[in-house]
Amino acid sequence: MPLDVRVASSMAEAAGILASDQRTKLLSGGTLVMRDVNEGRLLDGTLLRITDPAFRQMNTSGARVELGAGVTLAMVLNNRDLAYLHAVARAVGGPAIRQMATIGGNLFATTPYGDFAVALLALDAQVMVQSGYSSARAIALEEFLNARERGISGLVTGVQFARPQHAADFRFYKVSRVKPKGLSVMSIAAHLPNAGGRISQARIAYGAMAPTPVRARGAERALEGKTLDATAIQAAKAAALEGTRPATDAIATEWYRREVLPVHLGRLLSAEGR
Amino acid sequence: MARHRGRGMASVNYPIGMNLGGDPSQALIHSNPDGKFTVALSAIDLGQGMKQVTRQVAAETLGVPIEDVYVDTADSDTGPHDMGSFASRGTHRMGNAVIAAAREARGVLLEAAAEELEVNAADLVTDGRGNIHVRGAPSRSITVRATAQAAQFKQGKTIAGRGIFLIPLSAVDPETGEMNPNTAFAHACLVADVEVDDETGEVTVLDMTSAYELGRALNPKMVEQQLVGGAWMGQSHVLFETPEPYYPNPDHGPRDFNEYLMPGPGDIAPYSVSVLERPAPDGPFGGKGPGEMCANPVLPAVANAVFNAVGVRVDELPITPEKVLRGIRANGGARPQARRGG
Amino acid sequence: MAKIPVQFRLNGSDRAAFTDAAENLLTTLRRGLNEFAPKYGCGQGTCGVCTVLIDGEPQLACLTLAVACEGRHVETASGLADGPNLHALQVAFMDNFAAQCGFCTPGMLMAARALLDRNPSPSREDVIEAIAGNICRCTGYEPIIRAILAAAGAHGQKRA
Amino acid sequence: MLDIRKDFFANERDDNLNVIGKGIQRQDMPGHVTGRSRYFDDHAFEGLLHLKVVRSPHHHARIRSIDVGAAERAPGVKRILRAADVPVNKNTLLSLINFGKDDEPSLAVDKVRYKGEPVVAVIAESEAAAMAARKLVRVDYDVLPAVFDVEEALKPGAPVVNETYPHNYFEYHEKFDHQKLRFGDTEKAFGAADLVIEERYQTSPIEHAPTETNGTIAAPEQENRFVVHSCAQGLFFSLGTAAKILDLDSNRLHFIGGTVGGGFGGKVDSLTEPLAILGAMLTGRPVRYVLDREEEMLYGSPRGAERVYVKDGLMRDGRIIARHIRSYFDAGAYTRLSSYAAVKCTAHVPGPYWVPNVSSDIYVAYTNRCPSTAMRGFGITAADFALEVQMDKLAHAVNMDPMEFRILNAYRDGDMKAHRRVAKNTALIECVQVAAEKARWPLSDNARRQSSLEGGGQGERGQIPATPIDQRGQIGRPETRNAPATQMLPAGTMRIPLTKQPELEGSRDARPAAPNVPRYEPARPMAQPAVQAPAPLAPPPTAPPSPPGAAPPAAPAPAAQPQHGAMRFSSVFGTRRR
Repeated sequence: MPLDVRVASSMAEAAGILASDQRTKLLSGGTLVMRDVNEGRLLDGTLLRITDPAFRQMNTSGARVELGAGVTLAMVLNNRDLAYLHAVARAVGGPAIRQMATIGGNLFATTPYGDFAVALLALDAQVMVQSGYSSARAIALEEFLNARERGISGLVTGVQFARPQHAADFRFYKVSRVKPKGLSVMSIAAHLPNAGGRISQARIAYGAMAPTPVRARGAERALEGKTLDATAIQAAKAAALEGTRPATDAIATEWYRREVLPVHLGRLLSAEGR
Repeated sequence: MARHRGRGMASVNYPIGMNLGGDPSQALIHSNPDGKFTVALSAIDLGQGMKQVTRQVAAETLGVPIEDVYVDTADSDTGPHDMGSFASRGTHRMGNAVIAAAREARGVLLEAAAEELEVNAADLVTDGRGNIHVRGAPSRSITVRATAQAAQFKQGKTIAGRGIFLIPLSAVDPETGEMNPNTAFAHACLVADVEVDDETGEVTVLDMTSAYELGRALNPKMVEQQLVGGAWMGQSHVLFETPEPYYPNPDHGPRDFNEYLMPGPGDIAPYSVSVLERPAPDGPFGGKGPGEMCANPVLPAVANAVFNAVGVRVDELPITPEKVLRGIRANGGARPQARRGG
Repeated sequence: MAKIPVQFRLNGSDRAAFTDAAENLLTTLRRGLNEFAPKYGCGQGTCGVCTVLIDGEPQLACLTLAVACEGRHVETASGLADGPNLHALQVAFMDNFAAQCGFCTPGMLMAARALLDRNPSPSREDVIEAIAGNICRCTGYEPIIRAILAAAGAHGQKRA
Repeated sequence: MLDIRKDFFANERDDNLNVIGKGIQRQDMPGHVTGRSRYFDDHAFEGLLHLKVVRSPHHHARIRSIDVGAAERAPGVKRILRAADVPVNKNTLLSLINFGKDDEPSLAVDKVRYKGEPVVAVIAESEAAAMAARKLVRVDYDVLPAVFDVEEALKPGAPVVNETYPHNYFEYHEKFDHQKLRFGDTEKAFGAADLVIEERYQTSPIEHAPTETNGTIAAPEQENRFVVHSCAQGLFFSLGTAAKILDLDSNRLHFIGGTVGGGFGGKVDSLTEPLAILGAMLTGRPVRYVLDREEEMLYGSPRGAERVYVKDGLMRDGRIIARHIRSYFDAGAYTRLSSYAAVKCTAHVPGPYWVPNVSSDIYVAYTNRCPSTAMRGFGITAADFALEVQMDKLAHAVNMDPMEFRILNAYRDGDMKAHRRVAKNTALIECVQVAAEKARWPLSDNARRQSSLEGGGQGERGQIPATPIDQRGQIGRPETRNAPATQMLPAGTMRIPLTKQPELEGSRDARPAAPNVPRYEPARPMAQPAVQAPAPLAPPPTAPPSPPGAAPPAAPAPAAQPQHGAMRFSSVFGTRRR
C-alpha cells in the first residue's frame, strides 16, 4: 500500500476527503510533505492536491486582506499591495522554495521555521478552517496555533487580516546565523498602530521563542498608550521574555535566545534592526 | 549597542603528501598515431583540479601544446594503481609520476624524430607548439604529428611511457617520534579583520588578507580556486560548523543544510592573496599542493581577531555568538585591545 | 505498484514517463528519463542542486510531485546551451572558474538563469539573494557571484 | 583577488615554461557547465534496485535479536543483508598498508557502538519500498553505558567502546597508549623559563558536507565481474577494501569514478561500495546505495574533534624555549584513519617554529560516536588552531607584536626540527612579511630584514639535543603514565635511517630535469649522528606492574632493523593485523 495521490477540484471536496480519511494528507507547496515522503517518514496513505483556483486566490486591495492557503510566498512578493509583507516573505527560503512554499503550509511549519506565521500573528490574522462539507469558519491564528500542538482537523482554506493603516506601523525582524538566508535564531513581528503619537493595540509576535509563534504580551502592555521613546522601549525590553519558552536546537541554545531577545526587540522598536 | 573591530593573524606551514611516504602513484601515457596524447591515471578529481594539473604537467614534460593532451581518470581497468586523492598528495605524488611517464614517452618521441631527421636524439628539442627541431637549427624540424605517424607506421615504435613515484616508507621511533616525514612544506600567513557585536556576540568577518608560499603555482587560476574556497571553509569551521553543536554532548545534531550552519553568499568577506613560489626540491616543477592547508590559518586568525576586538578568548570551536557573549559577560563587558595598522 | 503516465516538455521537447504516484520530479527526470543534469543533494529542499525551471520559475525537483508537472515545461541545465553555443552564464562560469567539483553547478546555473530572465542587470545583492537557496561547498561563492554578474553584463551588451 | 610575487625566491625558479604556471581552463569545466559531467549516480541501469540500511538508535547497545521476517515479505523487497552475509565482516581501512587491527564490521554483529551504526541492509525495487521495509525490521537491544568524552574514555573503568582496543585507545608500536615526541629536555627548560603558559583548546567535529552524498552503484558485468560506479577519493583504496571485505580477487571488480561531487576527506572510508557490490552479487541485479542527506550529516564520518593542551616555556625577550603538547583525537567508535593523523600531527609539532626543547604525547581515543575520518588538513588543522591562538597569547604575555613574535621564533633553512630532521625550503618569514605589507600592519625594520635563508642551523639551532626518554603510558598499564624518565639519549642521536631517494621510474630523456629527490641532511657533526640501540624496554604488560616511581628493570634491546622501501607499516608501528 504505497502512497497514492488524489486531486480535489474544489475546497469543499478536499475538506470532505480530509474529514473522511485520516490517512489523507494535504499536499500544498510540498516543502514539508514531500520531504517526509523522500525521507521515508510518510510511506502510505494519500496525498491530496487541490486545483481549486480559490485555493490560490488573493484579495489584497481592500481594508480586509484575504489570502488563499495555497498562495505562495513568491506570489506575496510579486504583489505590490502586500509590500509591508515582502520582507517577511523574503526571509523564507531561497527563490525556488518561495515559488513552492505556501502560506497555509507555513502555519504548520514547526519551530524554528514558520516566520510568515509570526507576521500573521502580529497582524491578528484569522485562519479559515473548513471541516467536512460545512462552510469554513474563522479561527484566531493564536487559537489555531495553540490547537496545532494538539493536532488540528479540517482544511485550512486561507487567512484574513486587516491591512495595517500605515505600512510603517508593521515591522519584521529576523535573526539568523547565515546570510542572506538561514533558520531563525528568532524572528520578531510588530504591528504598532499609533493614534495621536501614542501606540494603541500593539501586537508583537515572536518566532522560535516557543514551540509555536507566540504573542509578546508583556512587551505589548509596556507599549500600550505610550509614545515609542527610549523609556517605552526600555520597558518593552524589560517585559520581552514574558510567555516565551525557547528551545535549545542546532541553531542556538535556550539561554542564548533568552539573552538576546530583549536586545533584538529593542533594535526592532528603535528601528536599528538590519 | 556597540560593534567593535578587531584584527588577528596566524602563520602556518603544511606537510605535502602522506606523511610517512610509502604512498605510490602510477601513470601511463600513450600517443595516437597523429601525436595526440592520452594520460591514464587512477587519480580522483573531487573538484581540486586533478585532471587539469596532471594534464599541464604532461604537456609541459612532453613539450607539446596543452590541447594535444587529455587525462583519462579513473577506471581501474585502464588506469594504473594510485593511493588516492587525499593528504594533498595528488599534485606532488601523481605530478611526479606523470613527469616520469611523460619523460619516457618523450624519449621515444625524440628517438623517432631523430630517425626521421637522421640526427642524434640528444640534439633535438621541442618548441611546445607541436614541432621538434635540432637545437639551434629550427629549420631542421619535424612535427610531432609526422613523428608519431612515422613511429607507428614506419618504425614500429610505441610513443608511450609509464611512471611511478614513491617516497619509501619511513619508520617512526616509538620513544622519540623520530621519522622521515614529508620533505615539501607549504607556508602561509593570514590577517583577518572582524567586527563583534557586544550585545549579541555575533562575529562578522570584514576582510581577509594573506600570503601563501606554495612552491610553484602550476595553475594560478586553480590555486586561486583552492585558496578562496578554502578561506571560506576556514571561516565556516571557526564560526559556524559542527555536527555536534554541544560536543561532547551528542544531542541536537543537524540533519540538513538549514540546521548545519555554513556561511552563505551574504557572509563572505573580501579576500586578497599574494602567492610566493619557492619550488619544492622534490615537487613536480617545484609544485607543492595548496588543497588542504588553505582553511587552516583562518581559524586562529579569526579567533585572535575576536580577542583583539572585545578581549574574549574562545578556545573551543566553533566561536558561536553564545560563547562570545558569555565571554563578554564574564569580563564585565567588551575589552577592546590595541589596533594593529590596517 | 501501478505506474502512472506523465507527460511534459523537457528542454523544449515532449517527453513521457511512468512514475509512482508520489514520485518526485527529480527521480522521474534522473531514473525515468535519464536526464542527469539536476542532481540529488538532499531531498529536503535545503541544497538547491536539483533546481530546475518549471514554466520559467525556479523550483526544486526533489520537492515537486512528478504528476503535478503534467503538461508543463521543465527546463534543466542540459537545455541551457543553444545547440553548440553556450549560454552567457555557462561562458561566464567557465571564464570565472566558478566551478570546482561541479556538482552544484547545474542548479546554480538554473537559479541564475531565473534571476537574469526576470532581472537582466542585477546588483550584487540581487545575485546573492538569487542563489541563497543553493549550497556550494567548494568555491566560497565569490567566483559564482562574479560569474553571474559578468553574464548579466554580457547579456546587456547583447541587447545593446 | 590573487597576485603572484615573482620577486621572492626568483633565483630558485626557471619561469621560462610552456604551460606550467599558466591559468589554463580546466579540462573538466565544459562538462560541469553543461551538466554533462558524469558522477557515480549519473548512470542508467535497467532493473536498478535500491539499498537502505537499518541503523542503531542507540549510542552503545548489545544486540539481543534481529527479526527480518516481516521486512523480507514486504512488497518490492528483493533481499535482506545481515552481518552473516558479509564474507569478511571486519576491517580497518589502513589494513591495506598493514597499519592497525581490523576493528569495524560492515554490518553490526553482536553490538552497536555508535548511534547510526548499520545493522541490516534492505534491498528493494524502489527507495520507497526499501524505506517501508526498513521500518519492519525488528532489532532488540540491551542498552549499554556510553562514553563521549575522550579523557573520560581513557580512565580505567570507562565503558569499553571497541573490544579490539579494550582500553579505548589506539595502540602504538605494540607498546604505548599514545605516540611520543621527545626532543631536548622540556621539563628542565620549563624550570628555566621566565614564563610558563599552559592552555587547553578544543575543536568540534566537522561534517564534510559535500553537495554529493556518499554512494555507489554496483552491477553485474559480463565475464562474471562487477562494475562499480564509485565516489571514492581513492579508487584502488576503495577497490582493495571492497575486495577484502567481499573476499574477491581485485580483478573481479571494475571500479569507475574520478569525477566526484566534493570529498574533503569524507569519501575515503568506502562505506557504500562493499554493501552495494554484495547486493549485486546476491540479487544478480544493479544495486544503488546512496546515503540520504540526514544520513550523510549524522552518520557519515566527520572530521574528529581534538582536544589539545599546549604548555610553553617563554623568555621575556620572546623566545620560546620549551613546548609540550598533549592532545586527544576523538576517533569515535572505530579507528578508520585517526591513528595516522596522530602521527602526522606528531611530525607537525611544534609548528613552523624553532624551539630547542619539544615533546608531545598524542592519543587516539575511542568514544561512542560516529567514527571520524580524514578531512582537509587532517592532523594539522586543529593543532594549528591551538598553536596559533597560543602564539597570540604568548606574544600578548611578553607584550610583543604577534607578527614580530612569529618572525622571532620562525624556523629557517638548516634548523633542526623536533622529529630530528633538518628543515629546508622554508618560507614562513617571507609569508609573514608579505601579509604584513599587504595588510598595512607595521613591522620593525629588523623584522622586515629577516630571511628564511639566513641564520638557520647556527649553533644549537642545527643540533639534536640530549634528550631524556621514558616508558610512560604502556599499553594496559595506566599506572605507568607518570613514570619517570628512564634514559638520557646523547646529543645527536638518530635511530631512524634517512629515507633513500624516491623510486622514479621512466627513463631515457631527462629533459626537463627530473624532480630532485628529498634529501635529509643529518645533524652537523657536533656529536656524530650515530644509530644507537633503542632504550631498554619495560617489561611487557603481562609482567607484574612495578610499583609507581620505581624504574622498570632493563630487558634485552632488539637491534635496530635495517630499513628499505619495501618495508611494511607493520614494522613502522608494530600493529600487524590479527
